[in-house]
Amino acid sequence: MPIDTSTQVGNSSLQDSGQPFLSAVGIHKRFGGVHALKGVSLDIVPGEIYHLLGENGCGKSTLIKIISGAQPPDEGHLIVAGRTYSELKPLDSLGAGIETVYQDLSLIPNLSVAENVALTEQLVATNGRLLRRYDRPTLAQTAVHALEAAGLPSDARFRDTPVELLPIATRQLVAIARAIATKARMVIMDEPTTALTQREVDNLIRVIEGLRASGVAVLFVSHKLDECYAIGGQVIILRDGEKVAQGPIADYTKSQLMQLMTGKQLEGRRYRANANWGEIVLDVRNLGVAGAFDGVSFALRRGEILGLTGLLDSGRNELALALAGVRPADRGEIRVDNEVQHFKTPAEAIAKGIGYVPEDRLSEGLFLDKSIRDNVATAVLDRLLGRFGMLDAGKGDDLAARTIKDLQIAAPNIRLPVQSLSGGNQQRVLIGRWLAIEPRVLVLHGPTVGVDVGSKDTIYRIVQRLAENGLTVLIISDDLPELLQNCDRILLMRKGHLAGEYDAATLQEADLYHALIGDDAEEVRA
Amino acid sequence: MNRKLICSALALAFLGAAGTLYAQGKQQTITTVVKITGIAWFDRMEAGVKEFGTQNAGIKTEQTGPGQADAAQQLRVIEDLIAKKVDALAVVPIDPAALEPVFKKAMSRGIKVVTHEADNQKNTMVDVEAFENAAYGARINDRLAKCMGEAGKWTSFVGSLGMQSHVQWAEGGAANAAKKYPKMQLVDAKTESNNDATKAYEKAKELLRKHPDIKGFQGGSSVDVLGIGRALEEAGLQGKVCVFGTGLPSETAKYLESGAINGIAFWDPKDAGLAMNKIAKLLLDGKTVTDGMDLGIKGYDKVKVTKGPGGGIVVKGQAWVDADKSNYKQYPF
Amino acid sequence: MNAVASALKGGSHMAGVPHRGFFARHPESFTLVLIVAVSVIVGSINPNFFELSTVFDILRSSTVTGLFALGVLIVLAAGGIDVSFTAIAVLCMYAITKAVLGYWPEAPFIVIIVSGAIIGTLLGACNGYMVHRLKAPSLIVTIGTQYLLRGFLLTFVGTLFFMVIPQSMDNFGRIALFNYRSATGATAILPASVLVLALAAAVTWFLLNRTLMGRAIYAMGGSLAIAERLGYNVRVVHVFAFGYVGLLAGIGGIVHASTIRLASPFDLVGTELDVIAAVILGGARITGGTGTVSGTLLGVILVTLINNVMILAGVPSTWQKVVIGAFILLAGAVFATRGKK
Amino acid sequence: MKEWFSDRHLVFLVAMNVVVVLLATAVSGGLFIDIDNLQSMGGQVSELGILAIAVMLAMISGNGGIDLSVVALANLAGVVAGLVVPHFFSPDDAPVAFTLGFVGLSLLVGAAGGLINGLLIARGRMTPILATLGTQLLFTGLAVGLTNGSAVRIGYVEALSAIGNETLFNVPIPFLIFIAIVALVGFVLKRSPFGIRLFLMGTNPKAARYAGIPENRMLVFTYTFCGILAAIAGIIIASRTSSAKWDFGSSYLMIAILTVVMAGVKPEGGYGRALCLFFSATTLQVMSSAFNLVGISSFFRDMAWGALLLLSLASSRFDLRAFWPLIRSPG
Repeated sequence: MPIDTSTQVGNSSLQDSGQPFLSAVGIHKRFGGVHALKGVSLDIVPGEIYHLLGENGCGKSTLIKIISGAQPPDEGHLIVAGRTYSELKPLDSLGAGIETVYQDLSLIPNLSVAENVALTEQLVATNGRLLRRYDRPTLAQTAVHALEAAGLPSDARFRDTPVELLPIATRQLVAIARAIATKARMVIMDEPTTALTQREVDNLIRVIEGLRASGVAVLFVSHKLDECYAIGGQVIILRDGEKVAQGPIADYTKSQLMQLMTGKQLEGRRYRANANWGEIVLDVRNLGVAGAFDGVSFALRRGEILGLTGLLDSGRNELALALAGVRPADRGEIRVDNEVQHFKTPAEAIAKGIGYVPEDRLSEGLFLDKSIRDNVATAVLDRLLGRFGMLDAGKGDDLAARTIKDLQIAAPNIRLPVQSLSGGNQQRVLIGRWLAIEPRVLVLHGPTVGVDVGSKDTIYRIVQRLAENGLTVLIISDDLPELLQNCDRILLMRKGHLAGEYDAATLQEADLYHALIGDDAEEVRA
Repeated sequence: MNRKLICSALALAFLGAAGTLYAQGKQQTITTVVKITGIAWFDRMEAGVKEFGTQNAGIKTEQTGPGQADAAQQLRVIEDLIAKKVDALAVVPIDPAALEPVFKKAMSRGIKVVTHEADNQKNTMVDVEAFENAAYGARINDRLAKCMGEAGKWTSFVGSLGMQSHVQWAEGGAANAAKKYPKMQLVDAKTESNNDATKAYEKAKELLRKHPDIKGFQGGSSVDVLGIGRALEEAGLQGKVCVFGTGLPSETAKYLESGAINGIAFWDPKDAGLAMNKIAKLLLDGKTVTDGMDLGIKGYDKVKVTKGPGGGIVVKGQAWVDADKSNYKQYPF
Repeated sequence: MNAVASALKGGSHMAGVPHRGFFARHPESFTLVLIVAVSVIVGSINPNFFELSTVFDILRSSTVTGLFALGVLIVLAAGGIDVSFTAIAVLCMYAITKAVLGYWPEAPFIVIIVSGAIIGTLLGACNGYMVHRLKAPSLIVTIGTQYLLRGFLLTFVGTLFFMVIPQSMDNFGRIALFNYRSATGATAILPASVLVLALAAAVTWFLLNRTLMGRAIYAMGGSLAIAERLGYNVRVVHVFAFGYVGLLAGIGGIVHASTIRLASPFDLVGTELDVIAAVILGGARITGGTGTVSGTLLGVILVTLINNVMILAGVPSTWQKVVIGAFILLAGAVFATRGKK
Repeated sequence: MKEWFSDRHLVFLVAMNVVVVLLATAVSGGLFIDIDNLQSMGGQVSELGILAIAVMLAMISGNGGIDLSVVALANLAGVVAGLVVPHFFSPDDAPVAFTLGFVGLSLLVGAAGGLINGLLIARGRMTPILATLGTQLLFTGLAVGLTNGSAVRIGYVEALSAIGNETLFNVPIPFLIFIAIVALVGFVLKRSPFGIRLFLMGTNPKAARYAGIPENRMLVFTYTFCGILAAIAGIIIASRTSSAKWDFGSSYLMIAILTVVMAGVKPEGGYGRALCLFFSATTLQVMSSAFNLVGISSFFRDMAWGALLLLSLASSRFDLRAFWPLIRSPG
């Protein structure tokens, strides 16, 4: 039975009555001695967009897990579509029409696009009984409708591609297509835009607006306040496990929001004070990687902070990897301190003083179940030797303790596994690893992805301090305010080439945005 | 929890002290160690071992062995037995070479060592052989030749290239054929069956494909003839191709009946077990075996004694048994 | 949203998606190439290879390994590994043979094989339950059960060969699907037992590709945490996947005894790594989430083939292991480099 | 959390050792802790323990790491040395030179075999389970081919024989070697840059690469080291048996893997403790010897091993302290 999902999504009588679709009442949750949620209550009304804001550790993710059924609450209950639950199971939650898109998107990497989009619907329909035949024609049909509604291609080749081969932005839309396919009435998105470029964010916002218009409630978790304003709707602010504010976002100023989240006064300011640049440290000449970028030349001076941005297909990621030695350049040269280098492995780049903080902290950066000390010391083990060529535990401890102090990492013990830290602290551990090598150049790829406002501020201040002390920094980011706040110059890449160079001090965000979207934006709007 | 550990350690020390005061009984123990426990062959041997124990008061006999036919496991069993301070060991080695040092150690501690199927064992006091291996192989080969009409292609199997007696049988057969039957042509000799009937079956099938005109098979391991017989039966070649080899009457019965196996040869492991234990008893009593002696066991009534490769002696009986469809039922194992 | 815009976006959504060649999308076709290559080489050394009986023999030898391999495929696809299936198989085979001979010698074959399937399924399901409940790596759990089950069999059930198996099993082993008399007068038989493999392959294929369970198995192999979050009952999937290995192992054990017409409690255990290797050579990844039925069957045939052409190719028995080892390394290395883009 | 877990696992293993020793001592009337039996067990546990350490290192390296070729390589090392060295040094006239030559050549063969494994896995990007299964066949096959399948007899060479059979201060030399290797590996894993890098690589290979850890070199080195450990086990085997043969220890591989997983090493990589491995190996040995002493069949031993492994899993999952009073007062 063919269903036109794009029109029927979220079509419910509740929408008209103004009744909440979901109510959480007095939710408490404790982990050991930590009281993560302290009696949170909230109502979610159909056809409304909510931004759940708060610093890392404020209880946002716990709340989401309770709503999606991943964890039971200790106290309190949930009312979904008129039914009261003391605890939701994942399948209950899905069955009630709650679709949760976690940061990892909850996509099964090895399954095809069509399966990721449309299987959940069949799973819910059979109530989780797995020994049912799954209906492939319907699967394809559901997938086609949902993919089209999400603005994705719906041809067979795309449908049959394993999700793991797709770019991250496309995966994000696939996850939304799944919400459409399951006829979700509430979509929860945990930091959906972190890995997206500006244009992709715009596209995502358009799709979400479509969802909202058809009566779906959308709950966002995000750290990007600018985006929240762009999207509009309600904000719900959590601090230390308590709801401290709720209301239309337009009623709050940015600094009010930040103050509510952190409890202290912060402002979006330019951190960069004009510094004195030194000699040229990194000189890139006509660098190219086949199929990704070509003819890229720029020079970086001592103490300079350079920003680099571009769309996903601009080649900026590949450029970063080439500088880090992960994916060697095919053409051109990289000079460090005027010596030509051909990095074939990260180890060679590290030896020449290039530190690279990768974009994907969890899979490319950290050793999650190893200690903070081991994570910090990874790249400099050879410098921590004592007798017999063995590690001097004291030196390692000193390094870790110093890093914790310098980078203001909130950690009681350097032997704790890194996974026990919050995102911002994890990121600082990673930066600490590269500072330990006493780098000439630090390449930060998406330095504040998934990092809360307070931590962002700390990281920016650290970066500024490092640059003042003579470190050369290259920030690769999609977060335009971040680049404007932190950099001296900003380079723009488009389709594998350098497309512009801007002075950050005089540049306006709107101009940079327009330059980034470039001609494509015109075409799409046409 | 640490305190509990210390307490446990103290308790252990106490028990140990008590244990050393505990005296062993005066009964003498002869332990027979076989290649692998549980299989029909060595169960039959155990019957002999037990029989000897019941016949001789004052002697406690027991049989043990590893759960896998691995020389390493057998070595471990023997080491544990030496630590257990048995009086005599009667061993059927998987790999005689691997047991040399452990036997040396056993003898240096006054333990009597008797072996079986190990005529190249240096560190043993007496090695008991049911027969001469090469002669046994030649004898099987003679029967095969007669069946084949002394002409045509034939091949030989071994359980494993690592099993010395199997290799000796195969080579004894080959030497015999080369000497006596010029029209017989040996092809793809010493195929390994891994002591596995299925593998023997597959290998036999492959040989039949490669040599459609093959006329005879000589099996090594006791399961080889089972696999070969099944392959021939399926190909409808029973009676057209001759199969002889080591085998147990109980296991080969149905193929002997169908004619897929023409004849088997074996020695009675019960008698071998009896002989080993009997000789161990002689050694414990300070006696030894002399040439032509009658051990009072069938096939070992007039043993041939020669000097072994080491300090000990080799005792050979004439204990082989030929069986075919007509007489296999006389042997209940 | 107009056609131009969506076409434009379609392009960007597929940008960066590597174009996957035929072999990358169908790793099992590479196994087929290897099979053909080996056949051509052996056939050119010894033309006797090109006979119908070769095909029959390879199929027959592949039957039991194939049944095991299909089970291993399911577990690998679900992100686990199982080394206890041989112990399950031999326990089912031996215990049932012994029980039937002792209490109901004329039991029909269907009863025997169904009881093998049931016992196997139960034992396998225990594995699955423990893997789930103890949150333990399946390698550890199944090593434990391998030792436990085999030890139990040999300690408490028995150690002696049964040369005479129940009549109905014997009869089943002798049913010929196809008879063929070669020029030399030897008969080549394709036994009906290969039908069991064919049936199992069909069921496994259906299960993996046409049921939600199949998708759940691949999903769990892709990411257990995400699958759980998406509402798949991973306990059920664990118990099912390991239970299915047990099912096939139980059936495989009975078929094994029926075709070789004897029951040995020392059989089968020790071959588990070879079966796993065959499945990997059929294109499944040890890391889970992949694998196809056709690839698995081809992998089994490849390994069986290489083990059954040594004599035909004239390799002396002393050097056969070297040649087989070198071949596996060669095939594995080429397979691995093919996987790189 | 991890430290706590591993400690609990260590406690479990030590407790099992104590329980089995106490039971066996009580049942055997003290014979079990007789010096002869202790020496015998110490001699036996070593070769298997060393092979298990090799498997453990491969497993720690991650990415499905395992070394199935260790036993084959141990035998090959002994076979090659046993065939070649007598051509250069007479075992009777120059026993010490013979022994040194034997040890040297064995280690060389072991290192070469391990290097092949490492290259296949690091450069050839082969799945470790498949690569080492292939080399297992290859090494075994070479040993068969070189010897036609029969044992290489080395004969009694005093110095060589001492390695496997003599004692120092009443402690068997193989056991001392085992302890030395446990200490060395434990120290290297915990305190050397190599060890830390190995753990990190096993935890997250991709992050390790980005952090400049030379993945290929690490893998090649690790598997080469496994090969050398295999060769040391091969030397002890050759010394204890005065011979070398391709099929010695065919049951060892599974037992070595059993020892490793019983020691709490994670098959997915990144975690393993040498001390746990030591106690895991001794637990299995003590059980095995106890059963031999009391005359319980080795089939039952296998069953008990399997049960113990499952119990060890359960112990790390559930709190077994509730059962302490039961365990504490055996007999």
